Amino acid sequence: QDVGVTATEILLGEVQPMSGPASLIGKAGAAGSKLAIAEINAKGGINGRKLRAIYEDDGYVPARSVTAVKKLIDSEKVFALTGTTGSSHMVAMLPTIEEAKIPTIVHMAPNPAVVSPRRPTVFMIGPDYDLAGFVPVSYMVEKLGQKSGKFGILYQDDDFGKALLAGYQKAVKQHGVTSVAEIPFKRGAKDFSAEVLSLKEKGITAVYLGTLTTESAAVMAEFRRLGMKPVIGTLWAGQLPAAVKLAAPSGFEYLIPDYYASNYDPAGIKLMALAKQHLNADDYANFNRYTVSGYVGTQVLAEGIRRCGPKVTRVCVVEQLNKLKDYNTGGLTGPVSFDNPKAQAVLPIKLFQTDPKNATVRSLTDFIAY
Amino acid sequence: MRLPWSITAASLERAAMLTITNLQVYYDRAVEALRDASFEVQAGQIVALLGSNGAGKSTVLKSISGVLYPEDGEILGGSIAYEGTSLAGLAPHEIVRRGIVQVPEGRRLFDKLTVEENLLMGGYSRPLGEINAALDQVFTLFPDVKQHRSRVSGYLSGGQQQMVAIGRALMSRPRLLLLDEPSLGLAPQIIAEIFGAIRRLRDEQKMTVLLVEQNAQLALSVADYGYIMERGRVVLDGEPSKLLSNEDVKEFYLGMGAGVDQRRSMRDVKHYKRRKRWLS
Amino acid sequence: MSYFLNLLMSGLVIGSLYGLIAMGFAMVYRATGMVNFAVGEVMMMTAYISYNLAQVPGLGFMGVFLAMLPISMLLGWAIERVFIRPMLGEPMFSRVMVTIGLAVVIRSAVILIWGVEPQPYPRLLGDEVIRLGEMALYPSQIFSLCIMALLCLVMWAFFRHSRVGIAMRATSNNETTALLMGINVNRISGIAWALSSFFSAMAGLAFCLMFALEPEVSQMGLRGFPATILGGLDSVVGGAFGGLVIGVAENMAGGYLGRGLKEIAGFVLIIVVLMVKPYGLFGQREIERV
Amino acid sequence: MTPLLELSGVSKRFGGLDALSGIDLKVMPGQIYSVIGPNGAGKTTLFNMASCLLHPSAGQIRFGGQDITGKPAHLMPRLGMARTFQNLAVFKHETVIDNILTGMHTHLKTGILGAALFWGPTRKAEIAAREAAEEIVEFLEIETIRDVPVGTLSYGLQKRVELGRALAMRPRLLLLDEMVSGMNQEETEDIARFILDIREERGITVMMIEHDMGIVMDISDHVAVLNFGRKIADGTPQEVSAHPAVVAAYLGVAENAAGGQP
Amino acid sequence: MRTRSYKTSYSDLVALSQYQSTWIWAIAGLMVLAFAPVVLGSHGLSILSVIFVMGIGILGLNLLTGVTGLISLAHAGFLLIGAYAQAILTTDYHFPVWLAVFASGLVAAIASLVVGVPSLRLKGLYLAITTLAFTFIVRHVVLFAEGLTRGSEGMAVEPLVLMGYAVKSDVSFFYVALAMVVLFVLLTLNIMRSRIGRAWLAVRDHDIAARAMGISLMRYKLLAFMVCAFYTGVAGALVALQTRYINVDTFSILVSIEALAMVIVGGLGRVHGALLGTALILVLPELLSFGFSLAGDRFTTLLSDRIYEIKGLLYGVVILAFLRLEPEGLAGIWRKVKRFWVHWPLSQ
Ligand SMILES: Nc1ncnc2c1ncn2[C@@H]1O[C@H](COP(=O)(O)OP(=O)(O)OP(=O)(O)O)[C@@H](O)[C@H]1O
Ligand SMILES: Nc1ncnc2c1ncn2[C@@H]1O[C@H](COP(=O)(O)OP(=O)(O)OP(=O)(O)O)[C@@H](O)[C@H]1O
Ligand SMILES: CC(C)C[C@H](N)C(=O)O
Ligand SMILES: [Mg+2]
Ligand SMILES: [Mg+2]
Repeated sequence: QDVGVTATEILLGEVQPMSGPASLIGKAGAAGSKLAIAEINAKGGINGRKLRAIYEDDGYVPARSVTAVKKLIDSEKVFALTGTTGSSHMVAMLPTIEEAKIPTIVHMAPNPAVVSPRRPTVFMIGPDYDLAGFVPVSYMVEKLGQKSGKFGILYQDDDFGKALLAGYQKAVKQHGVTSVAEIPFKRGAKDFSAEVLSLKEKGITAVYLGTLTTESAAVMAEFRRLGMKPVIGTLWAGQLPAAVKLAAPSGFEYLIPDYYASNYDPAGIKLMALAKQHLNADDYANFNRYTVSGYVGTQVLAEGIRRCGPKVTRVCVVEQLNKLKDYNTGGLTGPVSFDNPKAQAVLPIKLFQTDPKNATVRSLTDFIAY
Repeated sequence: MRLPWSITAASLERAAMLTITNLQVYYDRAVEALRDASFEVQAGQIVALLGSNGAGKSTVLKSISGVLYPEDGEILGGSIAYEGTSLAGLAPHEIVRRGIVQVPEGRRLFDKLTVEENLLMGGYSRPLGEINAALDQVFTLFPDVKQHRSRVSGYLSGGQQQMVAIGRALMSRPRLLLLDEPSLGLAPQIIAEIFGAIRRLRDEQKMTVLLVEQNAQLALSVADYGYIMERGRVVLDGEPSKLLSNEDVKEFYLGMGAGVDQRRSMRDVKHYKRRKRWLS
Repeated sequence: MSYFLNLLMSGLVIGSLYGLIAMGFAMVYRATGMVNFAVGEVMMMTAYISYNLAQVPGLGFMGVFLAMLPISMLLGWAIERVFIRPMLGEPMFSRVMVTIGLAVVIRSAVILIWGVEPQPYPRLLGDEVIRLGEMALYPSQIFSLCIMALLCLVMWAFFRHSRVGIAMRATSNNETTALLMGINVNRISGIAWALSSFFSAMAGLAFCLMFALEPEVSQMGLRGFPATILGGLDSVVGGAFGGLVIGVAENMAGGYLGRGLKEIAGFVLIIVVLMVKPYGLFGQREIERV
Repeated sequence: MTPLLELSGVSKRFGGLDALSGIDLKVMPGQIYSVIGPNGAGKTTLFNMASCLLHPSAGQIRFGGQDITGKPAHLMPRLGMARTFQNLAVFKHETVIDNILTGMHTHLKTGILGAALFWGPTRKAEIAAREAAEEIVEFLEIETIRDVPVGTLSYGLQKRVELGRALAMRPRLLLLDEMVSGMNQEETEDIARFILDIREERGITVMMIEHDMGIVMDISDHVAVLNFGRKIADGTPQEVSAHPAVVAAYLGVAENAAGGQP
Repeated sequence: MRTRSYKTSYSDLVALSQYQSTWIWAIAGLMVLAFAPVVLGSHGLSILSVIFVMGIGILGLNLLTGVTGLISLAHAGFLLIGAYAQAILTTDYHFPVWLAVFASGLVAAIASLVVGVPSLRLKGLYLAITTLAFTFIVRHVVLFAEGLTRGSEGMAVEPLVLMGYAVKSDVSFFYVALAMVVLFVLLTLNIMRSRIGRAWLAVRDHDIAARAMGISLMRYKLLAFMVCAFYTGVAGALVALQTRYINVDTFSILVSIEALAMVIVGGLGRVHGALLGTALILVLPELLSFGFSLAGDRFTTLLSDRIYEIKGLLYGVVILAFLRLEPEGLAGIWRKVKRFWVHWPLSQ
């Protein structure tokens, strides 16, 4: 048997921002993983072995992610890693992961740098970030009559924001529309009055917001204050219940692309019911799309382990995952396949739109591959 | 007047305003600054506390005012009784409210504040209505201070600062005034004025003064009673006339050659030192 | 022109928030000579408390506002009493460190109690956009401007006409002498903390009304620090002014220069000002005498 | 003989206040030169000019024949000038011996690399410095407090340490600002003896500000009197103490002048 | 009862340590540390390595803030510069990795002049804010100068190669970190017993008197900044070598504040204090985790996701309690323990 595997148990590990403001995401992710494990264990585990996971906190600081992952690998002796934190944090952990040759699923913050160059034991679920920029802009042009609209983007001044920008630019170019404003902002900014004013000055009619929860709400409040009514698209984090609730008073119906179902989707609602059954109240309260993410990530890893049969080794799991094709997540995502050179499951994307009146989200399209 | 009795006998006879008994003070739990220092101050008197550098005079005053703790000092034994009640455990501002104010050694002005603000702070414990009268009193005592009232006190000369420091303490009209080396850095003329003022405070306002001074001659010339401290304890006490006639006092505190009642020139100071009798 | 005016206006709005925070910093500094690194956290805590109050039906804005006055002052006073006072007479660095420790504690405690998820804060003042010529403002933004202006006036009068104001400066100037003069140093520091906490509470309230209730409120604390420095550490009213200046500078940089310069515009401004006036715009210089 | 220190027409204004106006004076090598005057007369300011901590608004200062007007203060020790301060300026948290060693700063030449390695010449120089410091400790009779942090010493002892630190600078001219304030007769006498010894044994010229007429009259060779920023008299102790302007402005009653105690 | 050993020559008086026994203890301590890899797992070792690496930076900060009295929040900025210098020099300019470590220190030292110069005019917190501004501006520049730094993408860092052997494992890095920290401790102790250390202390205690001693404030303040930045730059380079990936997020402003906390908790101006402070602040979270893990799974599930906040809370509480009990920091405790020991059996 391999490290972290005993006759009765398989030990998994996950590094997440469990403290501080980013813990909104980290805790939800961990809850998803807990849910998957609880569900599997309730059904008797994998080939007789129960799963157990250890969640390490990195406080959303890359250097701490490295310490945390070392702790999981070297001290806790986990068998595989199911979850990961933000993009740069993941990149920071990669050398350690690569050296330890430990099977790792990346299901949050799908950063292209994770799979190029390919690390043999690392598998990523999710399309590249730039699709989050590409899809809503395309939809605006094609379906929302913005063919001759003036486009603008506000993006966070880091690699995550830059990826979104790249997707946005690709869409703008592909559809031959004009982009009049590309405005970066620093992470943690609260006040967007200057940025929004210059968007107004440029006369935008459609805007892409590369912003997270509270920032999106702040930007939309500014739109309302200045009497602007642009068409708005954002990324998947925009369908966090908190984001939707915060933005609702401004009354915008904004577009959200996502490769995971959410609290508002039939598949998501089903998962929530399951969560209610298996998770404690705190974890249940944290439920959002990152819970789905954590759930899917862990299920996929579990599938790899399951396919190895009773003799579980890292080599075998990696081999099985490499062969994974069209794994069905029950509507939570499109089919998951790692059988490509990058070992990245480029998932199809579904578009959602918010309903500010009820502070909920409805789906516009089905999962569509781009 | 007082008889040169021993302290205990004296305190039996008449309750003193301030009685210090066997005071023992440590700094940092390591440096013994006072060991069994005992003395008392009678109401309405000027009591001089003399002693060489490091004898513990300032420590005595800090103990009375309750400000040892910022320097990690601690009273480990003995007691300080003021008008029959113990001062132990009282916060410094409560002590001030009872009428004890100190002019600390080395002026310690609020150097960022103006002269006038410094004086106002001196009168912090008094009702606002009385402040103007008190200010006027200080200005009559030190006309120089009035002239500089709106200057930032940190930029005054050393002597000017000393005047402000004394004036500031007087602002609260204390009943017991603790002066730590008031003549420090003052020109002879001003010193004479200040000592005149101290005398007047006693005579006219019945203020009690505990005066720590290096200038023994001067201190004893205004004092009603004197104590001499060495290495943390009182080694000699008595009325000025008694102290002034003591051979050691003459030699070490007044600078008179042995047996002669004339001040010797400092050019003639010996390179070897004579031991003080009270230590042997 | 309207672009400029709008930039200016929203600069003033965010600046008033910085200003309120800066006043909280300056208050404690003025009275005790220490920096309170927990200003942002006090702001966070009071914001969350006010959120619970705001949920009480019928209390309304005035109710919350009036309730926050004693609550925040009491909180500040309690912090002083429990954490700061025992450190009296200890080295300044250790005292400042206490506020850093306090910040960690409050931050964790608030998240522990209220959770991390950002919450929409009830729009107590309504949500109608108010138009002033070419400019438009939310009521909450007007509140932020007004409360800062009001507190500024009150503080100005306080320092000018009350002996406690001078006593605060005296205490931070020389604590031992303040003790010797009969100044109740503990009370002074208690008052300062209570007032500082009140300023922070107002900043927190303004923040929540404008944005949302979220744990990151606490990070605003550090952003108010430059304003304090710009105004001069020991000047409460200066801090308010510094806040406005930085708010406007940031917005102008964001509006005219772009490229993420908004974030550092305030800092660049501070460096420039400090090179000319090393003690900020209204700060008192250290006395350097021999 | 050229004067060691020469001020010509030195004035200093602080805002609207004339702290010094048109001061001329000459300190000859080997002299003990006292400056007296009422509080606020400008004596300390005069020292601050001489040691270049402040620069005059007008006038010129020459030290050892060289014009030092406007030079940075930290060059003075190298030229051979050392001073003490009226309001204790010791390094409170350092020990007595470290204070004295700091005084030797300019006589050591160690750079940062030498210091970090502490090898060869650095080590030798440090040992020599320590030896010299011990000698000063012995001279000032402060052996017992050698390793005590200066901040915990009594006022008088701190002043003595400050004197030691100034001596460590191996100056040609020593400026003492109110050295004996806060000292009793015995300690004043000790300081007087030190000053005389400093001059005799080390050949250092001493310039001092004092309010204690005893020490001024007894040991100085020359006395200058300032009042309101102007020099009102200048001469031997006897001449000065008989000068009517001095008596009026400073000493008060005439007989005090000789007696020392007012 | 231990007595001060009798000095027979002046060279004894300038020795690194006043007591022979200090050497014995120090060597014994090093021996114990040298065998740490036998006992500790890789996680424990990497924690120790982080302590050593950060400790080097804190030694430098201590020279600047504790010894020279200049409050600096530029620590994160210096670390960032050191780390990026290491990455850039080795990847783009092919410096030998070990040389790049020291070169990174130098780069940081030169960069420090930018904050050093304002320090000549500013005091206390006014200086603190400009150093804070420095950190922000450095972060901005790193993000902006994409050509050099790859912007927000971050950089991968080549491992250290010593005599043909790549220092990749935690054990080998541990020894490198240990050797470096010992080296820097010795350098620091030497600087502190030379005229430069004394000059810095003088600048802190009384800058006017320092000038009168012939100490040029400009020179020594700048020197303090440069030395601090050198130490911190080296520490930054080592951080880069340890994590082997860097980006700006690792060096947020909180790192600067935490660094100050380490210096203060350690006891300002003390060499051993700086190291103890670093160790305490870094080990505390580990200890708390360990404590919780001892309490068992059931307990942790009971607390569920609140455990992380509870940890944060306890962390703060420990620091507060510590300051309350020992405001002079760990160095104060050290001193008291030593005094007790020295005076034993006479100590009360
Ligand atoms: N803060 C302190 N920490 C440690 N020791 C101290 C402290 N203050 C004073 N001492 C010590 O206590 C003793 C008494 O000092 P104190 O200041 O009371 O003397 P003093 O009689 O006022 O001397 P002086 O005439 O020089 O002012 C001295 O030995 C001194 O070294
Ligand atoms: N840096 C300064 N800024 C403003 N005014 C100053 C400054 N230094 C001195 N003064 C003023 O200049 C005058 C002369 O001061 P100085 O300190 O030279 O007097 P002094 O003769 O030494 O007096 P003392 O004997 O009282 O120490 C005083 O009125 C003082 O207030
Ligand atoms: C989890 C995500 C919201 C994190 C963010 N997208 C990042 O890459 O840093
Ligand atoms: Mg004294
Ligand atoms: Mg003077």
